[in-house]
Amino acid sequence: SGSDDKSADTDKKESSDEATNDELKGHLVIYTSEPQDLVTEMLDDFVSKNPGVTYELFRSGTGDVKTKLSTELDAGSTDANVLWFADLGYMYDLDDQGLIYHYSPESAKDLPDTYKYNDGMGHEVRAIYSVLAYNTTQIDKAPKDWDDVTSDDYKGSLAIANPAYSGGAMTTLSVHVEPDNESTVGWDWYQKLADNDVKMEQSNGTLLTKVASGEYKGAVIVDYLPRNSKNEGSPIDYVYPESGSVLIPTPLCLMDNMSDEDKAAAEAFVDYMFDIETQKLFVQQGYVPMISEAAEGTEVPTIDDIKVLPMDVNYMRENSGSMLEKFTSIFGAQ
Amino acid sequence: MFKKNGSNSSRGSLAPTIIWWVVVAFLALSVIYPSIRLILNSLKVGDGYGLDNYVTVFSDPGILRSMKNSFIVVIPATIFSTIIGVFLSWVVVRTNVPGVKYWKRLLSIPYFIPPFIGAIAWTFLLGPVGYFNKFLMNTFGFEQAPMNIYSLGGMIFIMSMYRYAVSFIVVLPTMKRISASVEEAARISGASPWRTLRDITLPLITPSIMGAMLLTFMFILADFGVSSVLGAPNQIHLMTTQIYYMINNSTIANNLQVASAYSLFLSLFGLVGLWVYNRVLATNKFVVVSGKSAAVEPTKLNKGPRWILFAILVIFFLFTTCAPILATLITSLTKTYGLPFGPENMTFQNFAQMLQIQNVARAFKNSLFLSVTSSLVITIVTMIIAYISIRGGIRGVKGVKFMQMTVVLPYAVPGVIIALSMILAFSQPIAGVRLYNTIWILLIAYIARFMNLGYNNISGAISQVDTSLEEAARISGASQLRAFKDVMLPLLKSSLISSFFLVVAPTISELSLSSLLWSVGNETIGTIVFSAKEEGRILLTAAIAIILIILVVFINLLVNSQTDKD
Amino acid sequence: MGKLSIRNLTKSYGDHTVVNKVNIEVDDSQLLTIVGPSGCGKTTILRMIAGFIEPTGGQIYLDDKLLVDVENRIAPIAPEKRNIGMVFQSYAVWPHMKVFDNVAYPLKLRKVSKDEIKSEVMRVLKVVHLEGLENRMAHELSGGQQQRVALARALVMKPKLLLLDEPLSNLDAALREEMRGEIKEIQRTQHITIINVTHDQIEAMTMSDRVAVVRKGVLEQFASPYELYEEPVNTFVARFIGSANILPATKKADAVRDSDGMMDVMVAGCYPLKVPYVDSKNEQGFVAVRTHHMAPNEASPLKAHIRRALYQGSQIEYYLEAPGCEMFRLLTDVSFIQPEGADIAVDITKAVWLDE
Amino acid sequence: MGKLSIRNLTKSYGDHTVVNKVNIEVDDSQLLTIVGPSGCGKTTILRMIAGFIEPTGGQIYLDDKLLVDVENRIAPIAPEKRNIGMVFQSYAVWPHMKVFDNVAYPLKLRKVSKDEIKSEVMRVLKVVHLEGLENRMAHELSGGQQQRVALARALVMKPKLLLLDEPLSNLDAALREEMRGEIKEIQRTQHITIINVTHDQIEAMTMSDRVAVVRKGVLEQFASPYELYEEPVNTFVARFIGSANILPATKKADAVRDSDGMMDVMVAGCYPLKVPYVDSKNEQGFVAVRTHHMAPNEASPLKAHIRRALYQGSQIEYYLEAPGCEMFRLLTDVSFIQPEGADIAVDITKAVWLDE
Ligand SMILES: Nc1ncnc2c1ncn2[C@@H]1O[C@H](COP(=O)(O)OP(=O)(O)OP(=O)(O)O)[C@@H](O)[C@H]1O
Ligand SMILES: Nc1ncnc2c1ncn2[C@@H]1O[C@H](COP(=O)(O)OP(=O)(O)OP(=O)(O)O)[C@@H](O)[C@H]1O
Ligand SMILES: [Mg+2]
Ligand SMILES: [Mg+2]
Repeated sequence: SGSDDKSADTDKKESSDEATNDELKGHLVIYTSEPQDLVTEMLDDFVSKNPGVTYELFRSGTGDVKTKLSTELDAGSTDANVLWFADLGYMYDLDDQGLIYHYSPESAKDLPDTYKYNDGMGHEVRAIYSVLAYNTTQIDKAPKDWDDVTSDDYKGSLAIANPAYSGGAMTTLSVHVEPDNESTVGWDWYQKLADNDVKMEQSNGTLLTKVASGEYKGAVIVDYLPRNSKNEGSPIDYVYPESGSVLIPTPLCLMDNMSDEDKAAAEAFVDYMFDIETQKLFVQQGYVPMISEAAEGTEVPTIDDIKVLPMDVNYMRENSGSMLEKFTSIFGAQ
Repeated sequence: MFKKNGSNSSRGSLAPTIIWWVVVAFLALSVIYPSIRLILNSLKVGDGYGLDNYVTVFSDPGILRSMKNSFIVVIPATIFSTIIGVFLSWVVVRTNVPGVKYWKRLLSIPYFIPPFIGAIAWTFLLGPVGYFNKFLMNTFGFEQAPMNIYSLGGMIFIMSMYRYAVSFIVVLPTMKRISASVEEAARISGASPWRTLRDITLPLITPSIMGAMLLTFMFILADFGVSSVLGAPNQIHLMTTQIYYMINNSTIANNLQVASAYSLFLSLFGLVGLWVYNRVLATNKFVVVSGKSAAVEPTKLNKGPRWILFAILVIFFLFTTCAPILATLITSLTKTYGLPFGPENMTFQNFAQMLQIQNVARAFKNSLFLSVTSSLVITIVTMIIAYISIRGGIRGVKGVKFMQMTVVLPYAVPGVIIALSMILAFSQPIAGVRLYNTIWILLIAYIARFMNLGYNNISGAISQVDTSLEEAARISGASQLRAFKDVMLPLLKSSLISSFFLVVAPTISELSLSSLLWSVGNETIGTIVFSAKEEGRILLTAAIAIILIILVVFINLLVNSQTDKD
Repeated sequence: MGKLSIRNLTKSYGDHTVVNKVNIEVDDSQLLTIVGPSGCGKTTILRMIAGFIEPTGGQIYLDDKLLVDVENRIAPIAPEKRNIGMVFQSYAVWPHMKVFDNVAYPLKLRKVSKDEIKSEVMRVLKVVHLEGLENRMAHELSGGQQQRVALARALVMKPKLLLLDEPLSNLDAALREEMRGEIKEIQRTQHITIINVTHDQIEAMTMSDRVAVVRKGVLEQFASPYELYEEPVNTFVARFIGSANILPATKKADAVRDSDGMMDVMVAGCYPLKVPYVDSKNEQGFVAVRTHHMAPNEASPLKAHIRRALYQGSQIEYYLEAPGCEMFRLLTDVSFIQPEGADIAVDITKAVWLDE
Repeated sequence: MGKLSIRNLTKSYGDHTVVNKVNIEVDDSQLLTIVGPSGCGKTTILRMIAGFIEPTGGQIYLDDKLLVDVENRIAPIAPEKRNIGMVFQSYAVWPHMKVFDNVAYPLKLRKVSKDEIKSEVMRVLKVVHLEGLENRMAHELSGGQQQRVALARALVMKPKLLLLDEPLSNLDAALREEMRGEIKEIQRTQHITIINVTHDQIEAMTMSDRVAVVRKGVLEQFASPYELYEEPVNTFVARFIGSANILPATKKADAVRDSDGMMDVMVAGCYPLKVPYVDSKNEQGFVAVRTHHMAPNEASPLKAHIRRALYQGSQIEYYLEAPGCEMFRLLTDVSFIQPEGADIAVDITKAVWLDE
């Protein structure tokens, strides 16, 4: 219907009162799995500062975004030029096919290597980690490390995300069983979980809900969810494991199909992400910022506070099939 | 074929033929072309084509296991739902149970509970810490929750409790049309009301029951909400969750193609059902609306059975409808999730929050538009196809069987795969027009996916009407089209309305198609729900669900009150 | 078995009373025929007896067992418990069953053995001339064939009471006559009480033990066919049964019975006639004259004008007009031929007096 | 307008031929009646004329316009284009419309103005005695009332050709007679050609210009009522029309015509009789005798035994048995009364010879 198209146009903000950068023109098409509110808020802010820029947004679950993108590529081409979702391996695949445009923003120069990939292929613009969450009405003694949740206290009432569905869980699995990694908990840990009748969910959202409701006493979950939930007053708390948390990569990448105009706009958008104001916005949402300064005065930790287990991307890319197979053989499936 | 004799117009109007080809063209665009793209895609191996993906489907133990699980769940759940639905519609239409008028509306409500919330609501009730289990544990002192719904049995139970409404909605109008005299003839032959139900009433609405059963079968087979929520904790995969798993799992080579192959295989089950269904419909055995009308008084039940039935309805209604909705309502009014519900933990803030979501108003508007439009289109298109395939006899009409298939089969294919075929078909401009990233692509996808709901519902109803009623109109001077409009249409009215609602409910909260095909300006409620659910914002999700239920039930009441004369 | 008694039976739809205080008693194994104009309430009465329509008032007893009594709020007996058979006016043949299964159904319910069902059904199908069609579906039958299925289904079950709602209306004369014989036969041999509704005069007169004449829901006369024919209570019955001619007549208020049991009346103001004495004070009234009790006679003072002449094969029926009278008919054999428009004079050989 | 001609019309269901090479010609504004036993194919013929059943063979022309011709693969004309009206045997009253709307429908399609529709519908409803019921729904009507709605709907539309499939079967005698008059009336005044199907002998004889007698899909005789009655072509027609008695008879193969145009035959081996001369070589055959052409006569050599006596009000019908004959009937007036079981002798006053 015509009216729908019109309202869509108003979304592609073309002018703004507080114009700051008039030269920048271009059109961004962002494919992302980030919460829609957050992305839209940022994009609107960005285009208001760069009135020459317009944008289109597609947001869905990681799997869906990937499906859409690869099907479009199968069908011929895609409009997407900014990618931002939680599948590092897939980004590498695209990079291998030469579809990714490498760009390193000035402001990310000092970022630790853990948070940037393959020489400008992509960057973390905020961080999320696999942590341990628990229901405070059911668990008196907070767990400290991964092994603590294999105790009898959690028998039949600990849950993890299923790595078959959740990219985050897959990463956690890979990091946990990587043989070269010294601090790894290894397959033993998973075997213990299996013996302890661990439950699985397809998404972190469900894990959060069920821990909050008390259906599960604890869960392995991405950090920002229990953080926000706890702030709202739910009987839930979380800990970063002492031996190290797992970073869930959610890189922001650019595609190599852009006109020069668009490219300039996309680069500016990446720069914008590392803006202190933008980083503060992430903090408000409960995320760990890339620029630690942004977290000052909040209970959100900084990347310096968090010990991260090292991750070997290549190991994950090469072995995910066999890891899943082994995982399935341990946990069985009905 | 036929020699021209005089002017063509004197030989009968062309209008029906034209309508038919318009429908065919529409289906070619919305179903056939995307299907071809999908089939090609499922045959794609590397840069060439082959059957490898299908081989994978039949050699992967995970896939085979999921098929087995699906059938363990789907078959009994279909049977139970159909039995419950048919029985309830009989009680409501053919007996004098107290409050008949209200039951018609009330008993169909579970259908309007969106699946993403339905399953969750049931876990609130029957989950390990659900109200019902807690109640049982408190009253009987069980150590553990006595009911485990995270099992195949749990899925069967909940799907039956939840999906009986499909057959209730389908069968009710056809049951209403049965002329009482055939039932009376059985009573006077010595059959009790129950026996009459078994020997006369049910066989007479066989097409409808079969349609309802086929529909329920496909509904449950295609279900994602209940099976993912209940299957996840103990890793029970059904076909749909298995396909979802494959789509998400890029570690499998060709994962999308294998998933497509698997989905296409799924749709074959619909083919078998359709074949049986057509064989049954091809007879004239179910004509009950004739040109001789008899006065109707409902089957009189004695006081005892009457109140027993009433009690059954009340308990059933409380359990299947009130309880889940109440659970959802309580959740939507909770301030802090995880704390006990009470005055201090109560708030309307979730509803307020919903209003703050960007574009939420537009999403509601879009969904309403998509839902109502697709329901109308589906109702009309399926009515045309069903009518022509049952009555036949229109010159220049070809390919009826094939069109039936295109209408019935897509439903068994998971939404994601349909979306995928839409992307394959429409992401590149066709003849300079690009539907992609407009609301039309969503509309086409909705229509393609949910067409089945209309078809199986309406064809049973058409087979009930005696041809002489239309003939009487023809002989009065009405063209075939006019006769259809003046005679068939009014007689089908209540079935058409139920078709409409069969489609409205799932489309208004549609999630899996939308999450791949939406674009800015074309958000749907589904995309908002999806996002909220992923974020674990269960309170917000519940609030949206409550609004959706109210919305659909409201539309239901509105439309039905306009047309409640019969 | 099978004594039916209907007391004050009433049925109203809103203000509209379609059956009004009807009283009928039918003895065991009698055949009662209900006749009356279309829409007078015949079907409604049958359906109340069967238990498909709840009466607004009155009682129905079968063999002294109360079937229904709304006024005293006694729960009615369910149709299937009444042991009544019925042929529906609309046939109500089950479209999803073959002819055989339609007819076999009442026996199946009675748990008759398979062999017996088969032989019994085939016998009845033969009776209604449907042998060879037992595997047809209802929609593959002609109207009359469907009606015969309905009849066969009722005949097969041997109930106490059999209700027949125009069971032969779509059959040809020969078949109809044969079916009448069959119905009479089972009435006699199986001692079944039968209530038959028909629009066929001959059927009503030849088959029935008793006839009930209904008009607008009211029972006008309830008597044997002979009585009804010879002593109709009013012009409606006289006209309806045997389609008598009704002519205006006058008599003295104190007309006396003569030695032959007759009295004098003046028909149409011009034709003096003796009719059987009736104890009535009325001066104005009517006489009912059968068409064959009129004969052409040039000497008669009753002059009439031929409006229409209908050739009926063996006889000719003349429609006549006379001053002050409604149209009346004269039946003669083919030897008396007159053109339409001619003026003739007629004699009345026999008539009865009617007050109203 | 409205000349119908049917040529070699055939309809088969599988092997089963229900209408077999029927040829019928009906002139403009004539009334043709089709009679025949139940299931002989009458409805099928009408439905082929209307265009609802596709014939297996043959042609139908209306006013020299070809309606259907399957053999030459000519596309049939759609029913609504044929300008034909029809009363369905199953009424086909639309259950979702009021009586008024049912009857008004054909006029609405013809875009008649609202006022005219109203006055016309009310007029026709009055004709069929349904005034006051115009706001009823079909299920609130009695069977006969529904049939009258169907009739009204056909009468209102004034087509070229009107097909009536037992349109009066559920009406009482008085109403039926009146409706017959109305049908005749519109045939005359509006010059409509009418095809009527009926099981009512009197209806067939009195109304029709031509009668078609059908047996098992085959047209046995197609003639005027008089001809049919006086000169039936075979025993089937004789028996079916006017229900004649059929008695076996013999004659000489070379029987000659006498001066009165008669010839000698021997009935039932014992009763010599003169019948109108027929040019036939057969020695064995039948005579058809009307019931009223038999009379009791003690002197007659034809002895018979009374099996059943049926009182019909004005007359008595006796069912008689004689050696070598099938059952036959005698109609006398009430002056001749004999008990069932008595032996009597009968005279034949008139008869015709039939070869088969
Ligand atoms: N679909 C069918 N398949 C086979 N036979 C059929 C079918 N429809 C009708 N017949 C047969 O065709 C014959 C003619 O049917 P039709 O309805 O024309 O009879 P009819 O003369 O109108 O009889 P009636 O007086 O009983 O109405 C019947 O014997 C009937 O059984
Ligand atoms: N539901 C109803 N509401 C109002 N009036 C009704 C209803 N059903 C029947 N009637 C009326 O009741 C009267 C009696 O109907 P019934 O069917 O008993 O007539 P009938 O004597 O069987 O007539 P027929 O000979 O035409 O079958 C009719 O005038 C009919 O219009
Ligand atoms: Mg009736
Ligand atoms: Mg017929």
